[in-house]
Amino acid sequence: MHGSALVLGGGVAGIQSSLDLANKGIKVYLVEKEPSIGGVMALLDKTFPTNDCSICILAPKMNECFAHSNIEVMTYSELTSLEGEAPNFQVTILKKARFIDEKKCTGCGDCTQKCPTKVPNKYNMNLDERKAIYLPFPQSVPRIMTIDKELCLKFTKDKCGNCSKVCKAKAIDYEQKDEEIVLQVGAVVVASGFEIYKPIEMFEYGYGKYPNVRTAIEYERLICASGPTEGNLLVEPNGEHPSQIGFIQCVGSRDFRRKNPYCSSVCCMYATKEAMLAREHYEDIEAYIFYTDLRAVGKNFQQYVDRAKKDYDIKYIRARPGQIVENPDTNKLTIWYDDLINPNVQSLEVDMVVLCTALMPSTTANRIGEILGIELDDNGFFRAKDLLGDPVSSTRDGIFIAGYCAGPKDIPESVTQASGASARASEVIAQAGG
Amino acid sequence: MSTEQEQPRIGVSVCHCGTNIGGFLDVPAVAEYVKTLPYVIYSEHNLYTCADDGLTSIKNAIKEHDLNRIIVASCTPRTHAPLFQYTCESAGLNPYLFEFVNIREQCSWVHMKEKEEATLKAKDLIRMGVARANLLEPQTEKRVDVISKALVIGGGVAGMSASLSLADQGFQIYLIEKEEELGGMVRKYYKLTPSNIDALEFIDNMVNKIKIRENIKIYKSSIVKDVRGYIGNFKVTIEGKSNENLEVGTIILATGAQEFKPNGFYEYGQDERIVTTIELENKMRIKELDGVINVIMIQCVGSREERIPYCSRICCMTAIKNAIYLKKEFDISVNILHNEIRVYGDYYEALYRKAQEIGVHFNKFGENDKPKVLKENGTLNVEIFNEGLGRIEKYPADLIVVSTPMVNISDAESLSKMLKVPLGQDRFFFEAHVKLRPLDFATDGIFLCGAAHAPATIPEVITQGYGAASRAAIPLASGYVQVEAITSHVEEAKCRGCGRCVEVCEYKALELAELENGRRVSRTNEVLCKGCGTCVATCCNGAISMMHYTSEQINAMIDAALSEKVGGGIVG
Amino acid sequence: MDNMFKPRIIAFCCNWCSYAGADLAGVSRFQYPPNARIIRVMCSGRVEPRFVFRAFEKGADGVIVTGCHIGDCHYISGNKKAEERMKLVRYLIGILGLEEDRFRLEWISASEGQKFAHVMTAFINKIKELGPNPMFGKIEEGTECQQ
Amino acid sequence: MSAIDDLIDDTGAYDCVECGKCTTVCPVAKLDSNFAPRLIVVKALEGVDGGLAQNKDIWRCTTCAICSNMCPYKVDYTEFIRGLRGEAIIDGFEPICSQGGFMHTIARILSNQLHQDRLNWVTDDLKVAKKGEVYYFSGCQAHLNKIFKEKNVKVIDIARNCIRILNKVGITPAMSNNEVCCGHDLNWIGDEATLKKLMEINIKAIKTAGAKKVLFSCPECMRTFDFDYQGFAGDLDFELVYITDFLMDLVDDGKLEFKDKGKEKVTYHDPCRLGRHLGIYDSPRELIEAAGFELIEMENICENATCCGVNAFVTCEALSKTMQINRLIEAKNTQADKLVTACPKCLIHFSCAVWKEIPVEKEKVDIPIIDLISVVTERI
Repeated sequence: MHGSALVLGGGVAGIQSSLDLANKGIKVYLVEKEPSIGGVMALLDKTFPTNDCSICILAPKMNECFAHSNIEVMTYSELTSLEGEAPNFQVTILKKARFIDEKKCTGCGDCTQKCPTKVPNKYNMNLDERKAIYLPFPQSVPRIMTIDKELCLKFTKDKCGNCSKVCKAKAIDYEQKDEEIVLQVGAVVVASGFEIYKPIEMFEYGYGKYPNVRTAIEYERLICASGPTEGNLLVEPNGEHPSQIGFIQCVGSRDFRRKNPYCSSVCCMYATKEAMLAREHYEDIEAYIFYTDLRAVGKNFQQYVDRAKKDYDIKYIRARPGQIVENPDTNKLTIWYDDLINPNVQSLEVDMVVLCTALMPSTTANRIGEILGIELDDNGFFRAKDLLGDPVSSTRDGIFIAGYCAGPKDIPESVTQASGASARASEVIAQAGG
Repeated sequence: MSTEQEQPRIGVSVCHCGTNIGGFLDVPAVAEYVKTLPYVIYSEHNLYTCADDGLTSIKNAIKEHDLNRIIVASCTPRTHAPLFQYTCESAGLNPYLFEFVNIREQCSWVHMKEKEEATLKAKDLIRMGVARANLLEPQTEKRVDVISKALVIGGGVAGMSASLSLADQGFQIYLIEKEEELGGMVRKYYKLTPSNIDALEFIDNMVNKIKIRENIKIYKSSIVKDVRGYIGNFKVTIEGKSNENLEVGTIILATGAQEFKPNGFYEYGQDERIVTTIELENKMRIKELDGVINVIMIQCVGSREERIPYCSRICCMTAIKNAIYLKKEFDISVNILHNEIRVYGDYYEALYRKAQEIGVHFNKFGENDKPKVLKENGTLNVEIFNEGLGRIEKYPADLIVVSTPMVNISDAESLSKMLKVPLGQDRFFFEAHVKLRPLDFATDGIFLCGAAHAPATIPEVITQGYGAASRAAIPLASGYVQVEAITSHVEEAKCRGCGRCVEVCEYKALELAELENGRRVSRTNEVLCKGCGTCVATCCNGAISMMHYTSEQINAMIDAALSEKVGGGIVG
Repeated sequence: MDNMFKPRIIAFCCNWCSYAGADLAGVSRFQYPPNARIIRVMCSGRVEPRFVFRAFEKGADGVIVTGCHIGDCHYISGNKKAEERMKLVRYLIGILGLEEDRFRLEWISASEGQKFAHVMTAFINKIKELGPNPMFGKIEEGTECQQ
Repeated sequence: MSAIDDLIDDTGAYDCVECGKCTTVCPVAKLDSNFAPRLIVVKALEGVDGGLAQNKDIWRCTTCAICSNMCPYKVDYTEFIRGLRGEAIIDGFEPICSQGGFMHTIARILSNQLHQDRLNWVTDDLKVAKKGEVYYFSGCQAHLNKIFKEKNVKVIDIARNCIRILNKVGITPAMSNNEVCCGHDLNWIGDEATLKKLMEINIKAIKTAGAKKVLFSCPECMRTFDFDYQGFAGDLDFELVYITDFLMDLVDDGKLEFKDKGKEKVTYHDPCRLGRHLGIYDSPRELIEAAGFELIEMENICENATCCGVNAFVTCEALSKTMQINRLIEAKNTQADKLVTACPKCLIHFSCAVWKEIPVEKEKVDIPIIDLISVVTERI
């Protein structure tokens, strides 16, 4: 096939869509707003229900994508306009200045070593620090540095310039400007992913207030060998590993009152995985999962949960806790809940609470929807043209949707939908004589 | 072609990587040492070998010194090998005559305070690289032509979606359905959510689309009898009204699933007031619900138990959908007895709420405390223990609907053998990778969608159908499959034909072939081989070799690593 | 043991996980002693017991085979086969009179840079304790029957 | 004189008249017309260029010695091949070994006098001593047992049963944890240097045990001691006895008796080392019959026995399997209940041939393969 396609979003769905299209001979422009592709999957430690190491299985796909002769990976870039109709779209991409000559940068990291400015590390959920010139994470693709203009001393105070001095490849370019690139594409696949809810407003759980209350994504980074603590779970006040952890489901999901009415679909399983990982790291840890309905519906999920109960001795408690109270002296947390199976308001003291927070459409989804002229549903997910019969088509011809931006789903479902969307995109391109 | 006779002429480029390597070990000394190694004709060191000038320097050296092997000692092959291989190729050198030595990630960066030791280690590593490079052979990445047609097995919603998409991508499709009509399992349903469309109408719409596609040939009442060949070149025999031999490039398996018949559960089969979900769907279609006032649905009948340990994913949603229809269209009261309601995502969670709002009753029973059906004076009652209230509750029923799991079709086993694709412990077809290859089989060229993979909703099944169509279209669109250059190779004279390698190969890339004299030997199908080398390690008499990772090369590296006491041993 | 003893270690790493883990150790600058020489293979399933023994025969003081965690194998089950094969290595090492601790099989993922460094450090320290490969160190005359 | 000339002298190859008898009887040549022992000798005599040592055919000979036995001019062809292999090694060629040379690597490692744990298979029910007049040399059986575990060959049973039978007649054999591989396989890939190292270790171990008589249950070990050790080290001051000879003496003296367990029919395969190399044909047969079995002979026996296909773990290939299968068919055709052999290697190679896929109908080769010692031990 010939022709070209635009893929928005470089997470696992965008990567899969790009590879599928490119392997059929279609030229793909993969646009990612962050400096590296990989999306949220690159942040995860392991994946359920096989406990596969996430980056181990994703990194080869990221590299394959970047090296593919039919794929142009445009990181640190955003879509700014779309004109025309399928199969003749004209799109404009804003390629933000990263102040690095991409052709010259070898990714050696000399600059990072010498950069004096430390800033919170977004990749590690701000649990540690990175420099103002940085690679988002060790396995970043492409392996090209980016300067954080807001924080770099050269830009804020016209001082320093260390990176430019140490870069032997002469790749630093403080004068670099944003670039607009206009492309013609036959079809578009939107895979803009999701945001992870930060449960600040759910005061009853004390997130942001109690140091030992974490969100699940923070937990993923903490338990990950390449994370800020090299895989050590540490709790306040003594920096020891926790003896009891409570995982709380449906934080911001299935909450018709305050947040999202929908079920985020993946939390029951990732909590099970995270509890298993805790047990694998520290044999003596007690792990409790507070759930409403355990949605172990995928292939081998129920068996996974059965194994968690039987082999890992993970305790499942059917309750949505109402309150978490910290003992300020010990930083221990008391979870108050009403057990549906043994009805009674009870409490459990733990060292650490992991809030399994809702996954929500990306904050960019609205804007993408506007630019592309496609509808969003009440929850902010891209609306399918026909929810029953055509779940991968958006409300506009030639534009297809894949992954979590089209509704809650797990990784294999995202990959499946990504392939599905590229099949439909290929139809458009094929029928245009591509 | 072969450089076997040709004396190796090796060029080595050692990279400083700015200060990343150069700052922690003595790069010039390493480059100087390299010159003393056998067959090394040329050695240089660059600030950045991967920068333009470094690459140009390699190209020039190849020409100037007539080099036939190139070694770069710098960072990791995992990111940079393609770049240097491409450079070699552009200078006329086969990219497989390139050898990468990692002296950054695995040397300078991990021994930053031991310059002397790190320098010695770099020398050792390069010496190992040289030893291997001497034995490298050029490899070609072959291509195999692909027949630009696909076979779709199963004419349900999954198979039809896959066929439609493949056809619209421009390929000839053969669609095989064992029943007399297309539509599969969905044919047995009443109405479908979210669009409230009649299932038969939904199927007819799809069938009509299929019918007008000239490039879809449908074989109804037909089954696949035999499959031979491999990706790009499958030969398929089908048996039906007429027996035909088809040649296709790829195959999609969309054989669906069936409802588990709960014989032996409650009084199913004996009392006709106890029916399965699909039987209820039929009752609703033919309006055979006169006199039914109370319907009791029991979830998880047969599933999440020892024999069928899995959760069948769709039963909660199907029950809720049917409860809403029963309530709204037939004005029947419905209680759904469940252990927990497993509706996930956005639409179904909303549907669950809607059902609650219109008065469908949801009653929970304990995980290990399944409902009891009692017959009292001919009247059916269902009894559960309500854990929340701590008491037994009894519900009268005019009709009991048992929600049973989906199980794989009865001929799954024989299909599995015929197509050489595996079944999982749950007896469903087992994909190549649970996370990232949900639609592929480990065997190349065969793909999977629909309930044959696991129970799934209609939109999910359709998405999978499209997805499988994408995967299956890739070889068809390219017209060829690129064969890995790194494959195993069987030396037939040595092969004893024991078949152990065939057993260990996960990709079915090895097969016992019969020679003219009746002797059986194993052969690698290079198209399917992924180059892991497990077969090589398995063969006890060295009949299999692994291209580019030969035993000789590995031995040479071991020997070279230990040949000099440069980097270790007892000093002083 | 003599401080001057610098063990020579051969490490087999699979391309997809443990070699990537070694790379991550580098990227993260996790320091470990410089004694190991890594041989990259596509899969730990490629490693044959005879390679291990060849390394010992040629003077290695320790041999370590690393692969993806069980279940993570890029080639589905190559590491399981490696695990089976390496049982033979362990057994033979025992009866041949090479200390069992001179050989190790470890699963290291691409995200376990720290683990790679730890495993290497621990293994090299162990070998330092054990001393040189007995075939290349001092041969003790007249070893008595062990029975 | 060149090394090849020496070899021609030592083996009497100059006597060759190119009659071709060797090729006619050669089991490899029978299956592959491109292979001819005669031509290898002729090429050596004619001094043909291209380096005889580089000829891959020298690694295909099974050294079964049927040619040497049949040669009218007494050319020691087998020894000639061994010599050529030695030259090949000196010239820097890698020997073509099965198992990638694994067995040979292990033997070389053993030449370093490590603290072995080689007798870990000696279970509590077996009585052995550190010292004693009768010494049992167990060789490589412990390693082979594990290496071929997958193929369901229990090599270690041979050793255990030997001890069991000796204990039964009141003998507590001496054994040494310091003994090593006899070096047979290395010798046959031309590595004489390591063979000599192993020899010294073994002789020392046996002397330390104070042995006067050394028993073998592996013909290869026996042959290596008898010919090669005595060739290098002169006459050994202990007696070398094969286990079947030793046991038959006991039977003759009435010290060993067997229980009657019915007339099972067995057939016997002559191992080449035991038969043609050492000339022991009778005692295994006598022992079988003494234990109450009915011996049915195959067509090719004793001097004319067919080879088991592989020797010294050199070249194992398709043709080797054909040889093995043919021999098994021959055994099956006798309608015996079992095929008995007296060599652990024969046991391994035959078992390997019927492991997994078999190139003929299973019924044609469906005969249990068992070692002689184990079969008679069942009846003590």
